[in-house]
Amino acid sequence: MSVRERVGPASDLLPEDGVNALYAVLATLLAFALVAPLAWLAVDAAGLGSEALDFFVASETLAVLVRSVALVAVVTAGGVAIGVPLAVLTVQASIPFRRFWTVLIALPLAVPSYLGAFAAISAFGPSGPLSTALGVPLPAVEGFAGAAIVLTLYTYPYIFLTTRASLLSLDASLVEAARTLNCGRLAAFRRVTLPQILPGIAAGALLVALYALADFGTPNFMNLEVYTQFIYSRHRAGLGGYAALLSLQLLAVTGVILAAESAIGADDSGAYASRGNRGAAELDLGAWRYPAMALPALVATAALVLPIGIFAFWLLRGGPGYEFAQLTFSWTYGWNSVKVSLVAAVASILVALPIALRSATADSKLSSLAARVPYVGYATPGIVLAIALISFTLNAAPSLYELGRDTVALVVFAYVVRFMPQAIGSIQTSTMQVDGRLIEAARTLGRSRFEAFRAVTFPLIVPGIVTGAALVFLTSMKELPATLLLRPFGFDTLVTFIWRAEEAGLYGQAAVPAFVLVVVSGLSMAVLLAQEDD
Amino acid sequence: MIEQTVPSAADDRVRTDDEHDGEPVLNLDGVTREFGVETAVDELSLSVYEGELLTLLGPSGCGKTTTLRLLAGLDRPDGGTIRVDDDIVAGPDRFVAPDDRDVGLVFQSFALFPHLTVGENVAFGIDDWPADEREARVEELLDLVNLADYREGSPDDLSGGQRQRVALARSLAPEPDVLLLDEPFSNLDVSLRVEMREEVRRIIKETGVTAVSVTHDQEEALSISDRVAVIHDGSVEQVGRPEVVFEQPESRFVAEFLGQAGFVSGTLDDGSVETDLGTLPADVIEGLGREYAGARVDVMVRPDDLVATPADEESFEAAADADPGNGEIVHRQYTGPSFVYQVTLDGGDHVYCEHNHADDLALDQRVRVDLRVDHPLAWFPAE
Amino acid sequence: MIEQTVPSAADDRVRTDDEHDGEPVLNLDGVTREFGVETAVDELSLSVYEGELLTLLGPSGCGKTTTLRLLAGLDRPDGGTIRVDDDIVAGPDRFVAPDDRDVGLVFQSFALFPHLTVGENVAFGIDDWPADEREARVEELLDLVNLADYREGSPDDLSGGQRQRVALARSLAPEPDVLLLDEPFSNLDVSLRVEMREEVRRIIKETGVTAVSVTHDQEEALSISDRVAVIHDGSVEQVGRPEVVFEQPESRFVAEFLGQAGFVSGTLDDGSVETDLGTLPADVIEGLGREYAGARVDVMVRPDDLVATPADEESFEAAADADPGNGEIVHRQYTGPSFVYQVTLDGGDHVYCEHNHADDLALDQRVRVDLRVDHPLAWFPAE
Amino acid sequence: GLAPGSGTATESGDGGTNAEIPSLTEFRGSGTLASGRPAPDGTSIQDLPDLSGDLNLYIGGGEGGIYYQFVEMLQDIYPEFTVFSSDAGSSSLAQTIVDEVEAGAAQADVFWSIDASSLGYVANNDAYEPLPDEAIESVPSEFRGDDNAWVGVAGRARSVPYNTDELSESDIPDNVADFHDTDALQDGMGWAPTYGAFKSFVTAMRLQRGPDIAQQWLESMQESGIVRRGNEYVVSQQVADGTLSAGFANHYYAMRVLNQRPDAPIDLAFTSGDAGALVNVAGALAVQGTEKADLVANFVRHLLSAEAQEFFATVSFAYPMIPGVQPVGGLPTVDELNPPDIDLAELANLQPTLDLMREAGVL
Ligand SMILES: Nc1ncnc2c1ncn2[C@@H]1O[C@H](COP(=O)(O)OP(=O)(O)OP(=O)(O)O)[C@@H](O)[C@H]1O
Ligand SMILES: Nc1ncnc2c1ncn2[C@@H]1O[C@H](COP(=O)(O)OP(=O)(O)OP(=O)(O)O)[C@@H](O)[C@H]1O
Ligand SMILES: [Mg+2]
Ligand SMILES: [Mg+2]
Repeated sequence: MSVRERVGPASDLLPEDGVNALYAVLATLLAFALVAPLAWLAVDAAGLGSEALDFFVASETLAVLVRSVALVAVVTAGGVAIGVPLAVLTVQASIPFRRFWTVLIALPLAVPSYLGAFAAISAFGPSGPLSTALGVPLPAVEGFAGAAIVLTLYTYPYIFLTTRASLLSLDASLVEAARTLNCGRLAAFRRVTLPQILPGIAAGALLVALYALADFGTPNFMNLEVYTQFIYSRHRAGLGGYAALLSLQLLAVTGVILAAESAIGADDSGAYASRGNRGAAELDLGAWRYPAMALPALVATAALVLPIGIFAFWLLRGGPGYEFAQLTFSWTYGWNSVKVSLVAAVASILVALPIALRSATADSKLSSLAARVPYVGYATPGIVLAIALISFTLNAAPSLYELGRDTVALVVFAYVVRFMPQAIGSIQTSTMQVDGRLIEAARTLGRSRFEAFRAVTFPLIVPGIVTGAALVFLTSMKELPATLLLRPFGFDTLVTFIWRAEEAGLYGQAAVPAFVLVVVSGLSMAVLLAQEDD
Repeated sequence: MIEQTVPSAADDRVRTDDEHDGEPVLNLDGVTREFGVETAVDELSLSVYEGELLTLLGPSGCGKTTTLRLLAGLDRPDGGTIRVDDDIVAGPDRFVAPDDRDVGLVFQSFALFPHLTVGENVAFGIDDWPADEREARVEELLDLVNLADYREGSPDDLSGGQRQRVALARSLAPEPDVLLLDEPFSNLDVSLRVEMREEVRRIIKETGVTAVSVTHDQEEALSISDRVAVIHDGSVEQVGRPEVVFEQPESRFVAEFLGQAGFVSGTLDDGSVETDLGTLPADVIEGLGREYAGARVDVMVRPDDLVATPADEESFEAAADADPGNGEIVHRQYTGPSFVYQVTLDGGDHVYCEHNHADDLALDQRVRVDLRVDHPLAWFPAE
Repeated sequence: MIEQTVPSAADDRVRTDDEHDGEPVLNLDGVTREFGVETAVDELSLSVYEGELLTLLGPSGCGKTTTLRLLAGLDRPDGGTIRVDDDIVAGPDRFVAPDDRDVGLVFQSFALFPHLTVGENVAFGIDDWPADEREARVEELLDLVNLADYREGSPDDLSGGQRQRVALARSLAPEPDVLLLDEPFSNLDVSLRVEMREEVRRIIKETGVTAVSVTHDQEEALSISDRVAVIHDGSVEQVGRPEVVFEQPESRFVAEFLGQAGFVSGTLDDGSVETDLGTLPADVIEGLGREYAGARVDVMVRPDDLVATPADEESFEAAADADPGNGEIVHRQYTGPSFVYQVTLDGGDHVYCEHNHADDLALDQRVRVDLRVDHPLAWFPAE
Repeated sequence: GLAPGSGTATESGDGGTNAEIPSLTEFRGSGTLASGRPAPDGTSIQDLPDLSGDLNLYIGGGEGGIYYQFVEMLQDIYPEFTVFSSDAGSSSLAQTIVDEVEAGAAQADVFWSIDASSLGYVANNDAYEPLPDEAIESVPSEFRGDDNAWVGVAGRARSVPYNTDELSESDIPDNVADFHDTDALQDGMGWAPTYGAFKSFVTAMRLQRGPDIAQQWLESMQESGIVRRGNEYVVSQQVADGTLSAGFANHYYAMRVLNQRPDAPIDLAFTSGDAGALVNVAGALAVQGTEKADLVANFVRHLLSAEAQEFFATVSFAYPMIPGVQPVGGLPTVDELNPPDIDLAELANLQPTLDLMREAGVL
């Protein structure tokens, strides 16, 4: 008697119990296979024995816990505060150059947040170039506030993109109904639109929260000791067991966040069918549409123009580096980035589709678990994942490892493990918005379960798939720690090059690849988003 | 309403369900479907025979749509079995998927594919036909539903009635063995509705399709169906040919649901019943034999069975032959061709009289209502 | 169909639109709405007066829903102006948002909020009322639509008719000044429909609400409306009181749309028209004066204006007084209370005759059709 | 010795090369610091055997980026020689190497780390092949691993940049322990405690003197009015500007300042034998299981050649590891430095350091 039985995608998508169970088991196995390497952590941690417990409740461990959770909370709230209004503005309002803004606003996702952090640190501060240029001393950006600001700026696009997808499939007649019931624009938004897009917002917020939890670079630059720093320093100190233990603790926090999200997102509120009466819910801003452009412009300036500007400034003016050293930039780095990211995006969609469909169409605990388990991979810091992956494959199947080092297979696998959950969320949300009667109609018109999926469900969830692919692509483009450790010899990408330049103090030389990264990502975004238009 | 506890007229009738000698194409046997505490379909049994058009008629929420969904295989019964051509398609341990049933369904909510054009929607069920035949079929059907010009448009841009027509065309295209239609004409204007239902009937007859349609419109049910099944609270209350169901309702519910029905009550006494409409001899009342002597009965009178004439003005009342009338008009409804007057008889019973629109009687006017029938009247034990 | 090029009956009539002396509450003046090449609403002008219930009646796709959307402010006209209480709410350079219009709308597709319960849906428009009044109001309205038990349920779990009733209750709750109803009863069974429309009418009258309703059901339009506006291809073809529109249609379109209309043709000659139904004196034909002498006219006859009697059997044909009849039954439709026979007259004209169900004539039977009217007949210039 | 600007092709001598060797200037940076330097002493690439074959190289981050350039130069010199490299954080690579070796699936032949602790980690886990004595004997023993496990190829020294207008070298005590008591240094110093190298410096102090003394020292320094800056480049800049009179920083930051502003009044002082004189090194080792031990040894010899050392000294301002090559800016040569006697590999254990720094309130 759940809503889904009626309007959610027909649960009879898989009518025979046998097939049903088989499918559930397969999806679950797949989900677990993806995170299996992480089980290695438990083996590592087990070596600690009883010390583990003391360590668990030590005051410094608790302090890190509190700090990490606070950072997650603030960044998530900030992401919602920026992402949702921007989505509404670009989907429903008539601001000029909508498409341009849409691409631009999504782009910060392609900028590695540590670059942003680095630029922010360098640009601000009483003696930074911005202060010099403006002639007023600006405060330094660092610590908790600094990390929160930077992380928010580079993660809000998650919420922007998922909210946008929800808004696109919103049934416009519902807002109209609210308006005729004397709701003003705001009230209609609050009372009708918001509850409908809540699952979308929650899906994005989940990604933001887990990103904030798992990010290493930003807190590192901002000198904020959160889980990742803590794990890293233990790890460096050769305390692998403690590092593993902390990683497990981090995964426990992940579990709590997942549970919180499922309380919002997987509640039946996600199952709203939309009649697909698209595009009519216009938010008419009148003359306000020009000033309204200030919001996306401001965000884009802070998140894109600032870092690229800082790097360009160093390129032209000479940074705090060794100006004689030269790293040779090659366009193949760009091509390599695009190549692995595309493969990862396609692979992620292939893996995410069955899991997401399964959990969107069935009410079984198993399938919703299968959809959530992979988030563990996403929440795992890249470095931890890479190390776990290396020890796992080395111990379980060294030849597999060697194959991985000869090809990009390990890198792609790591991308899939880390980023595929992004696709699960968006595919799941859009699948739940497909009116189950459409699938039923296809079935009564003689289409098998699979054909009905191909002819009806699939075309209707394309926006979700595209969003998912875009998320995976963009985040793969910028992934650093796992790429560094898992790529074959001699395989460089834009980010590894940026990293090298930056590590070497050749900040100016990071400007070109950073710019290329943003442009290439922007172009691919434009291509992806173009497919959403019928 | 406890009906039939006293044996009534109905028992003497031929069971219309037995009129068919062929094997049923569709058979529902004790089918039940529950939603939580709500029993949408309650031990419903029904047979549909080859080539016939059976209409499910019943009040909103009585389980019509649910029954169709069970037949189509979109929902599983909680109990009972469904057979198609004698094969069990849904039962305790068998369930045949919708696409393996060759059953077409027109959805009450249309369920058009928003990502396809109107033409592609219609072609959806016949995509395995050769391209030219398919094209021709789509064109034919769009012509049929007067939407040839909208072929390339999106269903989102259509009006309510246009969507309904596309849904109809889409389900007709593959000529399924069994066609289920859920309120297929509810958004169509009267002329289009007549046109469409004639067409559906023609297609059904020509292709030998068996059809089950749902409607809330009793005129539609009576005029196009081979048989009508009146559903009440999830089970079949009466099933039979339209005339039988209309003229010989087996329960007060059926009587009232199929059209405005008035009742006059009285006690069978000495071969006749004394009512507000005067003395009715028992033999104008269907199957009311002597054996019921002394029973209090309600005799059903339809609007067309009665004629109301203005009573003489009160000023004439004194006159010896002045007719004081036997009731008063309490409501009048204009329907175009006719007026339907609701009259409260002096004894308290309510009846309806249908008159040509030319006979314009005023509200509150006193009238004399006379019975003018040439067919036996139905009766029910008094409540 | 070129009508009215020859002056016709219609010109002599009182323009029913002038019957109102008050200021209109709603006024549409030359309103146009185009979707690409399609003109959904085409220079439509219409006034709606305080407290009245006006019904838009017209074929599927004629622009009824679009007109309501324009009135509600959900869509902007491409031309013309819309006034509410003499204030322009939509015009070349003014547009008032829907929430500032105090206009309620029942959507053809219901548009219930899936994230709210049935009760919350109904309460949506009155959330600024004090809690206890709101509760009471919701209860009252759910009782009204027979859904009190479903208050805590989700609209997704309702049947089609139940959803429609929730939509109706939701729009009635805030008692808007102007209520727009788009096919509000299309999914309801007849008794519920009658009940609901009586109720809507009562509310409208009691609260002095002005209402515009859309229906495809001409009987509904005629029976509940104060005035009916017949829409054709995006503009008003005729507007007036139900009887006037039904009995004195100004165009053949209106005549045919409002009910089965047959036409017999002939030439006015010597004060009478010779038709397949015999000689009709000009004075039974509305406003057909001598000035039209020599004009070829089509006289409209409604099913209830005609009586068909079986012609004598062919075997009797030889007999001198045997009646060979004047037509043949080509179609018969059972509607419950009556049969409607379609007769092709010997001259080739088609007419419909409505008979009590007791008069059961067979298909293909020869009949004599006689005119039996006491009101003037409408006519149109022959096509 | 090599004469600046000489070079070009030479006849093959014994063990010499027939490859085209670029002139020394090609190996030098082009700034003021690089000009007018004496020709470096040491083995020239010319005198080393040719490199040929493929080499898989794990190369750590940090200045590793700059070292890349040198690897590219080598590949240009020897067309038969190809390096397949993979760069990542040194400690991650160290861990990877150990894991790989344990699983018998070593991927790399050489590990070029930018810090000694990573080298130490690999060494302590027995994942190395000892380097031949001849290859590394030119490097002072403090900068070589036990058992020839690894060899330093470039160093970075902790130093005390000071403003030459305000202080003279004699104002700087010989021992960091005395800084907070020194009048000249009151209220004029700066540090960047969040910077990794500073943490290593405190770690060294902790290892040498114990955590309590290290913590006390940090507290005393704060009492003496030391100010905090975001990174050591800023500290060095501000010393040059006169905003600070002295500070704690890696030596090369002052070089970078000087490189941009040759007249800046900044110079470096070094303490002696304590954490303040810590020299951390980038170094190389042969990964256990490599089938190219000879090539690796030869490669390492190239890294220690006069040209390579000149390159590291002038391009990345690193401390050369052979006495024959001068560091830039008139700094003492590597054998004149007096680094503390600690195992560089232990610098990796950062956590106790972070704890005491936090206790002391500097983090
Ligand atoms: N958004 C739209 N885009 C394009 N055409 C449209 C759109 N909305 C309506 N139309 C067209 O305008 C015409 C009028 O539509 P409207 O919905 O007003 O009809 P209607 O009178 O309500 O019909 P029905 O009784 O079938 O609901 C139709 O032909 C329809 O196809
Ligand atoms: N998925 C569901 N969950 C809960 N209750 C349901 C569900 N589907 C139907 N019902 C209930 O079952 C009953 C029968 O519903 P059904 O849709 O079959 O009615 P119907 O006869 O088609 O009515 P209508 O003429 O109004 O469309 C209704 O009371 C409805 O509320
Ligand atoms: Mg229904
Ligand atoms: Mg409509």
